[in-house]
Order: sequence, then structure tokens, then C-alpha cells
Amino acid sequence: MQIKEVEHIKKLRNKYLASQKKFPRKVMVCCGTGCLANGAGKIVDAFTDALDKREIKHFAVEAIKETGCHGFCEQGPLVIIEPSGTFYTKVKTKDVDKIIEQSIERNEVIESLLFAEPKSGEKIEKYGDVDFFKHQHRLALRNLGKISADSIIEYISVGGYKAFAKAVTTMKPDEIIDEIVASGLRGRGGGGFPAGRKWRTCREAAADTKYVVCNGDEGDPGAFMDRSIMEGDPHAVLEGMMIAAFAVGADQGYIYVRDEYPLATTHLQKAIEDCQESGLLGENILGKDFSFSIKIARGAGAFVCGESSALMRSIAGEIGEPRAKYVRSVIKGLYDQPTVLNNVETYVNVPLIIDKGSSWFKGIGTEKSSGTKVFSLVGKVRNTGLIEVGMGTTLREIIFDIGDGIIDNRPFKAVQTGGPSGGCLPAEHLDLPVDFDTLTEVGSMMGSGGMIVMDDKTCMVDVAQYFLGFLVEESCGKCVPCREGLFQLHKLITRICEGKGEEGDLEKMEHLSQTVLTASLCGLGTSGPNPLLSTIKYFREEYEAHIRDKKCPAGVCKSLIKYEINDKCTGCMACIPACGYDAITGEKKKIHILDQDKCTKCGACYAVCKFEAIDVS
Amino acid sequence: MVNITINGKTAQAKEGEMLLSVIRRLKIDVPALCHHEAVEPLGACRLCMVEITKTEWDGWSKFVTSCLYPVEPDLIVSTHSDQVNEIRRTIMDLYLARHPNSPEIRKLAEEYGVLKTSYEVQVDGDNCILCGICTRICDAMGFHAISLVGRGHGKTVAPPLNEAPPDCTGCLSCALNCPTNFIEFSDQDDKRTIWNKEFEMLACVKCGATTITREFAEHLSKNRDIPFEYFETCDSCHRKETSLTMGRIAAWTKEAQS
Amino acid sequence: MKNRFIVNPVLCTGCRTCELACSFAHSVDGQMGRSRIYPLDGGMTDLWVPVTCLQCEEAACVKSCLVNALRRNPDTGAIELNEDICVKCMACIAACPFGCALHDTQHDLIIKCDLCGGDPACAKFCPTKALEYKPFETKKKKLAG
Amino acid sequence: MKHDIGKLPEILDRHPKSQESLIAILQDIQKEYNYIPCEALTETATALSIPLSKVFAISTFYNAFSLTPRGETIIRVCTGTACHIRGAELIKDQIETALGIKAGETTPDGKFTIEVVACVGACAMAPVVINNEKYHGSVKVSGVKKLLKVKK
Repeated sequence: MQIKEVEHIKKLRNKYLASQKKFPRKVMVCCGTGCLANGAGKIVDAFTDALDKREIKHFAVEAIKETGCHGFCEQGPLVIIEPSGTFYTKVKTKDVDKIIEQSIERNEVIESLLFAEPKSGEKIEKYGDVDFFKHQHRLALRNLGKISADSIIEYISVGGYKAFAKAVTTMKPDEIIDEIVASGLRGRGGGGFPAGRKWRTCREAAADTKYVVCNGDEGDPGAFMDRSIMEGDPHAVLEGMMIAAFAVGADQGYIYVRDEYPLATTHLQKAIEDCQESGLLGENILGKDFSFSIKIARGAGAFVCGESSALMRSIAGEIGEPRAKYVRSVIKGLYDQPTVLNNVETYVNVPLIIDKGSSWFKGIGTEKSSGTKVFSLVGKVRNTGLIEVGMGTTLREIIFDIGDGIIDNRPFKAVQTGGPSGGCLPAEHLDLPVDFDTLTEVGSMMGSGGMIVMDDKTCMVDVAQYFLGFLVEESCGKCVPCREGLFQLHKLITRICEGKGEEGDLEKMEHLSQTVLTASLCGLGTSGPNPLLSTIKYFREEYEAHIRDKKCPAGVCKSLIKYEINDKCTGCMACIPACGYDAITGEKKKIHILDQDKCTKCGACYAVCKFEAIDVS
Repeated sequence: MVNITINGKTAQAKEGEMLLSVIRRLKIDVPALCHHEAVEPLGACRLCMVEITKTEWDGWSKFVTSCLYPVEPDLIVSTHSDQVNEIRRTIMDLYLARHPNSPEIRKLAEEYGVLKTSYEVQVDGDNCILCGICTRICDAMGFHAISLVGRGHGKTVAPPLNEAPPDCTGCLSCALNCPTNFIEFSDQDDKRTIWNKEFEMLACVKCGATTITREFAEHLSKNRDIPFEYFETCDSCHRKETSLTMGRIAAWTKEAQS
Repeated sequence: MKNRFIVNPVLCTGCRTCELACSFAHSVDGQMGRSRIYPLDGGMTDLWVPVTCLQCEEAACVKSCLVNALRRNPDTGAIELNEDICVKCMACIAACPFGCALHDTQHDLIIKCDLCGGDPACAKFCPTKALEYKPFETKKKKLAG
Repeated sequence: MKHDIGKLPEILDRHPKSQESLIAILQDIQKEYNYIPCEALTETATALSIPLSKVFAISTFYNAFSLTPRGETIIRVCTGTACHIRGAELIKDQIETALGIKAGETTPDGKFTIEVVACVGACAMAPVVINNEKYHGSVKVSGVKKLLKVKK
């Protein structure tokens, strides 16, 4: 299948769509990492096996689609029957025969496999009617769950590479950049720098060689949108990069993929090979004077490589240490050449903007942050997963409408956005419309879109300590404020968690944070104290409880809590083997005894007790 | 050449040259622990930070490491503003917590008024401040014998695999340029030891005085096209030789003239 | 025509004025530095040779410097050492076949003659004109003139 | 001790001989041997004409590389924010107690290595533990022992 001109894309598309008409119903099995972990692979096998055993009317292997992630990983494996959109969750292999018999052959709905809204218990039949999906506006995630993840023809069948063809054959590079500038698209990786301006600077920079780089090193713990997109819609990433390359005049692209994402690498690799084979990558693409190829560079486990200059050094096979960027990487980037670097989510928006126009895109979101943003809504929220909403949606809508509120109806305490560079926002900011600037104003950050919801059982001091610990581990160690400053901040906060905090520690930490913020070399350091500062700002009394009263109100910090067995204990003996330290003794049907001297406060007993018989204080 | 203002005085600088070079040329004392002119600036110690602004920035200023900030026209630089001094003070405080036994660190910290660190002292800390001067010089000399190993707080300077470095020629540049004199070596008789590697010192064929290691001399001779016998005589014997040769020539000339 | 050092050992009395002048000219922090020139015994009675750097065309010291701290000044022709760049590896001292790159042990500096930037103090103060710094007239030039 | 690095030439042949390939080569070596034997580092440096010190620095900078042999089964505990909030610490503790080693260590019989990873991007299923390549989501204290028995 060779694509040498725009017509070929159209022809391929029509031919494929016609071939698919044979199947009145299709089975979409989510094969994102989450669903695979829950056994989606076996579900696909079960469907194929069923076909081996007998002939099923209007159904064949071609109608089973291994799709990308729907974002609702917690409910996986997910199976959707199209075109009706019947939505089955937590499907098991034993359900497959039933699905084939009832839903595929007879077009019936299997009540027991439907998703029940956690709050109302109401069973919802169609995918689009579930609260989790209903409130979303999916642009970047447009194809996730709709097409076979690694198939170029499926991508083309939903309009893929149409925008690229339009850009290359009908637009001048400057027109493309004008369009991106007009759309107001800002970098989805964290900083929110206008993508169009970056492209223009790169285009104007005089150099023979230019590069287009895609940052797929999603390092923020708690964020996984780039992973899902790379796994589930790799061609959209390539298309975005190809348009960027044509616009800035680059002939080589790189995608830097995290080491922890093997499936993303496999799918991207296949997508690149398919494009090379069909002629969408290579020399004289679509018959034009445009050549472009893309290589995958795999990361090797270093958070700091999400920083642009470190990432570029890592691509070159060097140590991923950032350098000072008084000369920007768009002028002097990879191999000292002008380089456009955007992240995965940014690139997948590009084909949409070219296809539908900048004014359409500008109409979504807020004035200064146009378009949508994907968030990974995780933590103590009922519906966890990957969601996409228009910029300006409030935190409340995201957490309570889409996320359906807090697990076990506990009170909402805080939401952490922006990963280790961001901050924790308390309930008073729940009505904040989320965009790049509002989050920064209140001391947090958009970051790559991690959104971690916390309830009253989450200790904010512990959260800050967690992030500082993470950053100490991940600091490259090049500059002193970050290497030594974050280390000392972590020491100080650890002492507080251990009940050894002293008056004045908060002020000392705030003071040291200022130097780390101002004097560090790269973004890791200059934003590193944010989780600490935001928690001190909004949850100061919790810190003071740790320091003054030596208490952890949330019952998390081990040195400040005590586990005790109360009289609700039924003597079920479940906690005895759970305790790895022989601290609990007891007999059947008698209240167990916890030896405080042996207790390490690991919380295992608390986690296994079904009778609320263990108190934390 | 462009004009910039440093601490209220106008100075001339080459456009694109690093700000620290201009500051040092003016003999303004700005500390820097990771800077060496022989190698590319790194920006690791952050002590050379200065505050910069421009008239058109409308009161807004920023902090930059002068060692790698290229000069721009009309820059207004303040090398010792209150905030800059505060940053340096905190950095020295952090250094002192990690390297409490280094005389060099103690002295510089004292200059910024830090007599005792406010932070937790690292008891088992060594005096390596991870400035990378040694490794960068080693790279610049083309040996690449040692490198910064690991990352973050646990980073160290070490030879590959923590064994005697195969590429080291014992030139000693790493040790002699270490700002805290951390790198150990010993020169005894005709043996030099550094990085757990032993080297034979070349001895002067005339007087027996030692000069550089045999490996270093062989490297220079081979890669830099210098006759090896040049290295076999020490500088003082070379000078004597020179004077005798010139003396003989002078005597002949005198003879010829008379 | 560029100036050159012209050394005439026959006139040298070994008075060591050049050495003193050089030390003063190269002071370090206001203290006298180590001299770059030494009148040495020429091997015959009453013959002294002021030994100093010849600024060789193809200089071993320059070749031996792996960090390019030694560079020729295009105006004076002197090979000058940039002390800030120098990493003190001693390669130049070991490489110079005339023994004219020196180690100032007192200030821990590598030193060599820099022609005082075009007006060498040694020649200026030499009482007997054993050392002169002046245009070198070649025979060819004479013939042409 | 000499390590068998017989597969190395084959790995090196798969990649262009440039510094750009270094990280990918190291990853392939680690995949083959479960760690990076030091002989392989030296050979790689020679093959790519990169100073050994640089190769050593890179192999120690990135978390993914291990220069010491690891267990047959590698248990990776995700400690990303979502997992942390949902009790990854407790799960880690349970695994450590069950295997009698600390994170980063290998059991004396060479069967298990526990590694802590910053985030594996499966946050919706927190807490997550990966047994070799197999993901386990929503891990509970009661499920730890069963999880450790799973062979690849």
C-alpha cells in the first residue's frame, strides 16, 4: 500500500470502510496497559477462540478491535459493542460466550455486565451516558478506544493523515505556523509555552539541520495520558510531528519514550514502520520536496530527562543533565541545532487544528488557554482514570461530576496537580476554573496533567515529604541548590514527620525554598519546593500539629500514631498473619492483643480488618 | 564591543563573552567554585550568580549564573545585591553542612558570614564538592579517565568501574585544580600514585630529577609530535645544555672575528 | 620589521641585572616573581649566557599544552601563557628542549618569557648590551637596501 | 569473576556505531543478562569509540541500569503519587517482609529482586506491583503473598 498523493489516502479510506460494512457489530476490547493488566489479552483470545470453534454470523476476527485506553482503567477489562456503544466493564473470559450469543448475534444488552454508577447504583447501557464520559470533551483522546491501536488503516479510516495531507499540499509552512499561533495552542507538557511561537522561532533560525522532538518522557508520578496516547493512537503523534516538521523545515524527528512504557514503544515503532512502508515517512513525501523520518529514543529511568536540555542530551546518548538555557533549545537544541520540542498531547492536537481550523480550536477552553486538557484523575476519587475536559472546567466538575466524588464518601481534602512541580490545592479552590494561569496563580501548576485527589486520611506533611523524597532521588545532582537544598528540605520535613520537628522549622524551610527556587539550574529545582510551599500555605495547622503537638491528624506518619484493637474485634484472626512482625496475638473469637513494642505501624492489620476493630490515633 | 553597567560603573565587553569574565577582568570579587577557564562553564555551584536587569525591563530583574550568561548590550549588573548575597550565603550554608571539614569551604563560608551551618551536618561527608572541574579538565586534555558517577546527592567522582583508570596518564591536572584539594595522590621518589594507579616518573638522564610520568610523556610524544628525548632531560639540565651550546657558539664567533 | 631578542654572550658579565629586572617586571600580588631569564655559565672562562625563551617557531611547549593555555601573541610573537587556563600539568616544562618553561614554586605558577608585552625589561636594563631587543636585520634585507 | 558476554557482538551489530545508540545498547544488554556485566561496558566503549568513563557515568546515571546481577524475578513496586496515596508504602513493606530483603536488594538465592519505581503510568489501578512484566493493580495486603508466587 503506497501513498504517493492525497487521493491515495482517500481511496484507502473508502475501500477500508466498505470492507468493514460486512460487520454490523464490532467488539472493541480495550487493550491499554490497565486493561491488559486486568486480563484484556485473555478476553481478546477468548473472542478469537470462539470464532475458531464455530462460525458466527456477521462476525470475524476483523471485527475484533484491540483498542487503546479509554481511560477508565479501574473498571477494566472494558468491552464495547459498536455501533450501539453498549459498555461492559470488568469483563471476564467466561462472559465472552455470553457476549457473542446475546450481544453480537442477537443485539441484546447483558444487564449484569453493565456499569453501575457508584453513587446511584443505576446501570448505564451506553458508553457515552456514563458520568465518567458524559462530561468529557475528548480531542486529544479522540481515537482512544475507537480504533485498533496500532493499525494505520484504521487511523486513516477515521480521518487520519487528512490534516497532514492538507498541510503539505495546500498550505505554506508559514501558513501552518500562523494557524497554530492563532489557535493559541500551548505546550501540554507543563510550562504552557505557546507552541506556535516556538515553531516560528525554530523556522526562522538559520541552520541546515533542524529537529522535531516529541517528549514522551512522562515522568510526573501520577500522570499517564501520554502513555495512553502513544499506546492507543500512535499515528496521531506521528501526524502532529510530521506537520511540525514540514512547518519548521526539519527532516529528522525523535520520540523520547520512557523506559517504563514498553507497549508505547512497540506501537510507535510499528506506526513508524507502517508509515515508512506506505511512504508517509521517508523521501519526497506525498510527491513534495519534503523528507522526514522519525526515530525512537528510549529513556532509561530519569525524571530529569523530561527537562528539555536533559532530554536532548539523553537522545544523543549522553548523561541527562540539564544545561543552562540562556540560549534556548529552539535555537540551539539537539546536537546544537534548532529544535522544536513538544510533548505528546501537544502534537496530537495539531492535526485537529489544521483540519478544523484555528478559530474552531480557539472556541474551546478559555481565552488564554484554548482547547482541552487531559488529566489523570487518580487517588481517593471514585472514578479514577484518564479524562479530557475543556480548559476552564472547574476542579469541582472534574472531581465530583466526572470522578463522582471521594471514595467511601469521605471529605475532600486537597487535590494535587502538576506532579512534583505543582502544589496541593484545598477545598476553597474547588471552584477554580482549571487552566495554565489560574493554577499558577494559586501556587500550583498544570504540569502534564496529573490530578491526585486526597481525602482526610491523607497527611499533607507526608505528601510534601513524599514529593521532596522523590525529587532528592531524581535530582541529577549537578547544581548545589537542588542537590543539597532539596536534600536538606527533605531532612527537615522527615524530622517533622518523625515528631522531631522544632519551632522555626517551617520558617527555615520557607527560607531555604526561596534559594532553591531562585538559584537552581533547571525546572526540577526551580519548581521543586512547590509541593512543600503550597502545603505549608494551605495546611499550616497540620504542620503545626506535627511540630507542636507531635500528632498526625490524618493518621499517616508512623512515628506519631498508634494502632489499637478495640472491642469491635470479633477474633477472626485475619490480622495475625497479616502482621509481619508478630505484634498481634490472640485466639479465635477472642479480642486480639497488639503488642505496641513489636508494632512497626505498617498498617497491615488496619488494611485487612473488616470490622473496623483497629483504631489509629 | 558593547557597554554594560556593573555595580554602577560602565564597562566594556565583547558581545557574547561570559559575564563572569568581564566581572573578573574588573577585579570584582565574585566567588565561583566550579569555574575554570580551561573548560566550558558548568553553572553548578551557583555562587557566581548576579542580578541583572535592563532599563526597558521596567524594574524587573532576574538572577543568572554569570559564568555562562553571555553579555548583551546595556545590561545592568549587580554583583553583590542583598538578594545575591543571601543566595550565596545559603549556598555556603548548604556546602558547609555537607563538607564541614574542608578548610576552603569553611573560609569561603566565613566570608559570607556563615560560621556554623543551619542544616544537618553530614558526618561522613568528604570534601568533594562535585564541581566537576577535575572531570572536565580530564576531558579537555583528551584523557577521559574519570567521570562523575551516579546522580543526585550520591554522585561521586570516580574512575570507570571504580578501578585504576586505564586512560589516566598521571598528569595530576585533576588533583592540582581541585578547589578543595580532595583528590589524593602521592609523589615518592620515582613513583606517582593517583586513583589507585601507579606511574613511573621519568627521571632526567643527567641529574636524575623527575619531571612527568612516562605515560604522560609517551602520550605527548605520540599524539603531539614531540621527540621523546626532549622529556628525558629535566628543565634545569636543559638550560645548562643551552647555555653551554650558546657559549660554544659565542666562543667560535669571537674566534672567527678575532 | 618585528623586534627580536639579540643575545651576545660575549658582552655578558653575569651581573644578573636582567634577572632582577625580569623578577620585578613579573610581580605577583606586589611581590617579586621568579625570573624568566638566567645568566648561566657558558662553559668557558668569563663567558656568561643569558638563557631565556627563544619563542620557537614550532614550539614544543605549545604542542605539549593540551588545554591551549600557551598561545602566540600575534603582535609581539611571544608565546604567552594564560595562567587562568593553565592546569599545571607541567607538560611544557618537561617538553621544552631549552629548559625555558619554568615553575614558580613560590606562587605555584608555570611561567615563561612573554617579552613583557613587547618591551622586555631584561633588555632594557642590560648595562652591557649583551641583551638587545631590536629589529633583526637579515643579510638579504641589507643587500636589498 | 568473568562473565559470559557471548551475545554482546550480536547486540552491538543491531545498532549503528554511534554515541546515540549507547543507551539502547545498554538496555539490550540488560535485557539479555538481567544486568550489565562490567566486561560488556568495556566492550561497548571500545566498539563505539566512547571513553569507558563516559559509558560508566551513563550506566550509573540512569535508574534503569543495574551493574550488579539481579534476581530471576524482579518485583517492581510503583511508588508514584497515586500509589503512595493508596498505600504503596504498606505494600512495599509487606513484600519486603515476605521476601526478607529491602527494596533494591536481591534474595541470597538469587530468586527475587525488589525495585522501587517512581511511576509506571498505571495510576488508575493504584497501588501497582509488577512481577517481571506482569502488572498487578489494586494490590491489597492480602494479595501480596499470592502475587509473589506468580511466575512469569
